[in-house]
Amino acid sequence: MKDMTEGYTTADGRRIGPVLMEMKNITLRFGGVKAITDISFDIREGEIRAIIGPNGAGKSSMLNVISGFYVPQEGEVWFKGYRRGPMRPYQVARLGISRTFQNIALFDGMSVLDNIMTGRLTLMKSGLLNQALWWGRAEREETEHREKVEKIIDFLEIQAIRKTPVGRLPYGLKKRVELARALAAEPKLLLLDEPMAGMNVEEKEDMSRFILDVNDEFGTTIVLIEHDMGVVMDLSDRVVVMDYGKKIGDGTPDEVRSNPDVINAYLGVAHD
Amino acid sequence: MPDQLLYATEAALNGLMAGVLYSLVALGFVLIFKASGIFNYAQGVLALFAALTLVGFQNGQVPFAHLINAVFGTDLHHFGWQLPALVAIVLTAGVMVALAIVIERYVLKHLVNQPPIILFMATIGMAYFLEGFGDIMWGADIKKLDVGLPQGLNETIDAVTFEAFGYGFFIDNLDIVASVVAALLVISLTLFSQYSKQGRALRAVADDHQAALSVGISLRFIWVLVWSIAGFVALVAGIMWGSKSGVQFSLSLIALKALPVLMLGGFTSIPGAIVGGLIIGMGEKLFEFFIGPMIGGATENWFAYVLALLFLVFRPQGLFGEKIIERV
Amino acid sequence: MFYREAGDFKTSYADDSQTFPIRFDRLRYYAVVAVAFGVIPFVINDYWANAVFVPFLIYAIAAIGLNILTGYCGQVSLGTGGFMAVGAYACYKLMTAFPEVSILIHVLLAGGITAMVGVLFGLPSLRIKGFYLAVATLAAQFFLVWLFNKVPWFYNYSASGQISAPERTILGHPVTGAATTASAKYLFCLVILFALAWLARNLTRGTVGRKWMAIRDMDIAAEIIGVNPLTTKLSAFAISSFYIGVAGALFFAVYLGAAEVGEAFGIQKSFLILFMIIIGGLGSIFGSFAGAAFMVLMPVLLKNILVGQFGWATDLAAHVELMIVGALIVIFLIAEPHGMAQLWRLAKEKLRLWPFPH
Amino acid sequence: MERQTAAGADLQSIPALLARNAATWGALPAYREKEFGIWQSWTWAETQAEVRAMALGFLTLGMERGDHVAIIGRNRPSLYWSMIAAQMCGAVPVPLYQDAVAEEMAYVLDHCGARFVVTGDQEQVDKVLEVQDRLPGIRHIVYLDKRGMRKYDHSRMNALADVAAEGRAAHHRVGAELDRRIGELTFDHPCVMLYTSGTTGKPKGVVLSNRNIIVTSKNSSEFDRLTHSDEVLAYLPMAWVGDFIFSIGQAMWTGFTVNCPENAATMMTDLREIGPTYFFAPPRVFEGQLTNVMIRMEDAGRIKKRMFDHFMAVARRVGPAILDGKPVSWVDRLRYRLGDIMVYGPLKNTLGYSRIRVGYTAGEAIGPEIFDFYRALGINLKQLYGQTEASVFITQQPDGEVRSDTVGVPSPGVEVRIAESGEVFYRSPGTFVEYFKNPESTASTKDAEGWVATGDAGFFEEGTGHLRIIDRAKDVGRMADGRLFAPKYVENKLKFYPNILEAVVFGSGRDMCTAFINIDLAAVGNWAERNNIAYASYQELAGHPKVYEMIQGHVEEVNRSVAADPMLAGCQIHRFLILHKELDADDGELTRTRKVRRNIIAEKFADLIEALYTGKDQIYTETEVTYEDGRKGFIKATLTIRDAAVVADEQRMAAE
Repeated sequence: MKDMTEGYTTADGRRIGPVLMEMKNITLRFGGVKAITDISFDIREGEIRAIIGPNGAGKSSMLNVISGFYVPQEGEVWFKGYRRGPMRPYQVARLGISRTFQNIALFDGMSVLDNIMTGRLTLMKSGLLNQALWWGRAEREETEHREKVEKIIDFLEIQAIRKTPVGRLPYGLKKRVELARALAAEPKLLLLDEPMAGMNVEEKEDMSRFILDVNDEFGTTIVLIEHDMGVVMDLSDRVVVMDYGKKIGDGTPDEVRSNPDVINAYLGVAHD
Repeated sequence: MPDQLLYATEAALNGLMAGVLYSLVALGFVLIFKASGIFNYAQGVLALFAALTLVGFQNGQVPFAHLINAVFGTDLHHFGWQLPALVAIVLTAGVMVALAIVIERYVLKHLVNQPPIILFMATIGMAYFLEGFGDIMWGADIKKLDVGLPQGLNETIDAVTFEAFGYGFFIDNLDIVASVVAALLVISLTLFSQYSKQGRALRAVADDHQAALSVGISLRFIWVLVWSIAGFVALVAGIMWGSKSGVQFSLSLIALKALPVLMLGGFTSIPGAIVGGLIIGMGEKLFEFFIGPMIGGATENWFAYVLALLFLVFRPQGLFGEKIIERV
Repeated sequence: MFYREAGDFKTSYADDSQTFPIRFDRLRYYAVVAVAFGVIPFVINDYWANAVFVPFLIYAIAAIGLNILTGYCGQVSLGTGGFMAVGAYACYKLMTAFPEVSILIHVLLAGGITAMVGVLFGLPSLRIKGFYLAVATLAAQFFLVWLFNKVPWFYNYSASGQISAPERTILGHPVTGAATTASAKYLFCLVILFALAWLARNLTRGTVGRKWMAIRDMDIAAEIIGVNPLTTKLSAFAISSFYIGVAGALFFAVYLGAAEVGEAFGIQKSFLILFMIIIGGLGSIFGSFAGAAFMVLMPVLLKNILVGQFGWATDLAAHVELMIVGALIVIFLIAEPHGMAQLWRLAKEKLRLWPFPH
Repeated sequence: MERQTAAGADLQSIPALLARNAATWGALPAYREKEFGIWQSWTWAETQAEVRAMALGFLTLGMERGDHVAIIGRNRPSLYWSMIAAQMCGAVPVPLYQDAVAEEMAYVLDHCGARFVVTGDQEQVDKVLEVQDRLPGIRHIVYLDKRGMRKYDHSRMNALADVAAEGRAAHHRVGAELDRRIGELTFDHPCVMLYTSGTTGKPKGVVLSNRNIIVTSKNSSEFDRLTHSDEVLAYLPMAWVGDFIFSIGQAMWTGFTVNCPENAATMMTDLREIGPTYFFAPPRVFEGQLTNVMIRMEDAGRIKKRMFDHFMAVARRVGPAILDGKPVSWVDRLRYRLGDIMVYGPLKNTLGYSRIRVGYTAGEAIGPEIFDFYRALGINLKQLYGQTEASVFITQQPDGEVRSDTVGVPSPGVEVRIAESGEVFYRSPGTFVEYFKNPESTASTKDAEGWVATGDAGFFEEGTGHLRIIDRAKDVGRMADGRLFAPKYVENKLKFYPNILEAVVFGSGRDMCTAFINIDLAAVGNWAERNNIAYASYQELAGHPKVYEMIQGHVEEVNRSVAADPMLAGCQIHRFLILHKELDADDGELTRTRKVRRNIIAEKFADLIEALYTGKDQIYTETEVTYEDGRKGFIKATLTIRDAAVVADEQRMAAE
């Protein structure tokens, strides 16, 4: 059991709790290629933590390590004060870590509602027989979870497309549905992989609002990867900057902005 | 006991030669798979169809005789001529090319970018269609196929081995011929795909459709090409198998034999197909020889599959297939 | 056009998520059930039972089973015939070993045994995907058929190597054996089908169903949101095999009466069932019914027309049938990969929007 | 029957009615709202419990008798309940338009001196906070939707749910007090205060008593035989008197179910799901839907389109007659039945009108073809005439006596008389008490005997006894020979023709009426193409003789229908011309809301008017126009003037 240093309070008066997750000297290789080299940082309860960096900096790989999809060759992942051993992704999900994907990964064969319902699979208990007979628990459970899901649908303002097959939805809405699915799991830690990639300005604004609302209403800890510097600086409490798989900066948006390494590594790129 | 060993060796040799044929059929699969990502279940039926057509041409059968007779109450059977084997073979090859074009135009073109499993099921559909079509065209009765390949016991080997071990290996000439032809075909195909212009185009397509298209390779041409080749391979296989055990439905089952070969060798690798074929050919014969008797024999039906299945569980991408890195 | 949905609103989630949310559909469904149970049994004769209804009912069960595995969970299997054989032989062994136990129990047990075998052959699905798996399932097909052929214990050492069903009764009415009446066969299969279809519907609409579909649509994403691929896929294999096993048991005990594994449960059977769900509609219970009906009725029709009317040779008709089936598969895969069920859905949408085009 | 007597004695307030309903129909649905994907429902018993809890909560917040409680938000059961809860406390609910900007809101809140504000969501709260510093009177803000409200300062703010919860907790403490206050309520206590959207000057607060609302609701409900099994969809602004009558008054009286849509976006689907049996919509809604239907049918296949057109023709011919129970040949009845299966039924279903038993439209004149379209489908769509001051109902159309050009007979309990000036006056139990804090306009609108001036001119049709509204009274003039001159009335009739965009009729103080016509470029252009008439410009098209013929046809038809009314026969159009330019707001000829500015046009085109009255049949003119870019320029044109056939009065007299 590692000690949990006390949290801090942000400018807009949000209480940031103690460390929720800590990455220690993570190194990830594909064959000979090093995707991540000896990176360490922590994520505190209730904060919005951004990971930024130029293309190919290893941001997504980092997210995949957090979500347990990749198992790093070196380094430790600590979650809620315990070291996380090698786990299958679905086990990680059950720890209360859910995510969205850079290129949308919804279940096209299902309706929006069903997609979001899948987000709650980890919370459903009723057994096979129970399901088959659609008796007692199964039916009750279905209703309870539907209620929860409907709250989220209401929260993300997607009532009108509730029953539409996700295949038919425009890009922006798909992203929103994916967020809804991730939220449905009532995660402790929410990972957003470029939530605003390929969105127009007002879609971005909506998404930003939702992200803040989520963090505000449910107190969810959020880690996001994003290219749009402006968005990142507005949203996040602390930022990790990566380049070529190494960490070159870590701190509040302002600190990062003034960090010389970051400036020539990233901001230079961002302006083209 | 030396005898046992000898029998085993004989079995192994026979298996090896059967294996070459497996490799041949498997090659047809690999080519098509590499070029179009289609897993062509109809390969076996192609062989059957080729063989039927060949026999039909040779004996101057009237195509669709049964159908015509049934509809018009006529009584057609033969034109009454016999074609020399070579001519018949050439004609048949032509038919196979035509078939390839038809398949491309009316099926494949409409199935681009479908998930592989759909394409796979489509080829099962095609297999059914072709089977019915072939039967209607040439009749379903078992036919004898003879293109003048030597058959029967090879005395030389028999004699030599008898000299050597005091036991004459029974090896069928046909098998020898078959394996030689197959080997030649395999080599020429490999060379073709390595060095010829079309061959390179073919591999380009296999690597990346978009890129291939962008450098001006006609996907449709490539598909017709590979299907023609597959047809030709099928024809050869058909001839071998046909001459061995007559032309009949069971011939189409050699496809089923080739499947485990592919799983073993990996769908995308030509050497894989060859090695896989040999392994399976030899393996099933030896298994039958050693284990068969204890469990009632006829293990060839499934041995190949179970072997491939077990193998896959430990190496999903097959012997020569490259490892898949999953991304999200 | 016939739909009148105004005022047909839902005040509870139970109503909203029921199988037939629209009143009109619900009524139609009740009507069908009423006819199936209340009318047909009294008018059915041997020809119709043996040529159409009984095979339809049994294939429908098998189709639902395969659809659960392939249509809902996305794992293509070509081993259906083999699994049906397991059901058949299990049922046969049970019937002969425990004559006093009710045939119904035997049929269900046969399903259970098949489920276990299914799980066994389902294990590789964790490592291998897509048609690799499809081909792998052929192993089950060939191995099982060979097994029942070669091991005399399975067919009680009978000289012919065949298995034949002794007479068994339910409530005094024979449902297997020579003395069975058409309506008894029909009802026995119908009751089982009805129950199993209902269970399948429940499974596919709830948690389990969503897990299956998640795996089908995007297995990686599914695992990352917390779906355990192992248990999910195996559950699909188990349940699917249970259905197929029951179908196999009925096919042998009620329909055939006597069977030889090679021709009754060969690879052709596997394809037949696969075609049923492709033509009927992957991932749809209704599709399973439609496909089964189609694949049962078409040959009967062709036979009646080609042989009956035109007096063609039977084998010629058979070849034509092969061509038609093959062509249909290709056409459906090209034009409507979701089969008749989807066509039905589209037609329904049109009717609901009537008179508007969209 | 017991209800009748009850009405007199103890049912003198909305809370009393609520209690009655909870007792009589306790288990039946009272309110429904589409939320979280299904129709959340509340029975009358539950409703009463909820309302009572809210009322108790309000008491704990210190709500006093006579306090004004502003209600701002979209139609939601809780907001309706909060109104009743306020009444229970002896306070007066004041529903506001939710789309009003902060400024307008500030005026109303200040004018009524609201002490409590009940809002729907964050957006409304923000508006109130924006102006709160100017409104010291506001004591407490209550909101319904908690979303995004956590960060606000809650010292004088509270969620409605929490208020109700406090109320439940405090029922021992304040329960007795609440019962006392409910007991005090009589027919003469104010029931609600509604602000009339001020077309002229600032909005006025119309005070309506329990008597006004309850008796009107009773009469109108009985007029249309509404029962507790009816369904309405509450989607019109809560601040509008109609919504208050339908969703509170009549709902409470008859005990029917009020359904609230999920939000504006899903309104149409929600309408379809519920399929109301009693429905009100302003003409523009019906008009919009009709166009929508026609557009969607354009994409239909040819056969289907033909089928549709055929059956719609049948419906137009016999539908209304069948609906009014007039005799129709059995062949036509058969045709209609068939059409009902093929078209009308499904169409009504997709629109959500299948179950409508009574439908009303009002507010402005509705185009006959629109009106008849819905009647033809078999929807019992009727017209009524009313205003806030009358608690809605002045006249309405009884079943079977429905026409597009009348507004029906006086509603039960309403007396109507036409003044010399032609202005319509009424007196009824629904007549409002007063304008809040505005005695002089009260006096100017309502005289000592309680007659209220509507400000509209109209007349009773002989024979049918139906009222027909001509125009705003102030716009109605006299002709030289003293006959009634009602330009709007005639203009509207003209404008019902799709080919005519605008029409301006002159004749005040003259011996005959003449008119300027503006053709509708879209419609006429379309017509021109179909009859392959080539044209290069609006001006050329407008001047085309064929177009003149067509328009003349319209004008003469209008004349005939106008002549049908002796009072208006004088308004027939003797001569007309088609203007060479479209009347345009940029040129000051129309208001921004596209109302014609008669006088400006009169002086601008003085030469044309002169020509109309001097019997010329050609006139050359130059007109200044403003182009999009603001430049000014002149267009020159020679306009034709046509004489239109008129029906001479004496002939009509003779004919009769």
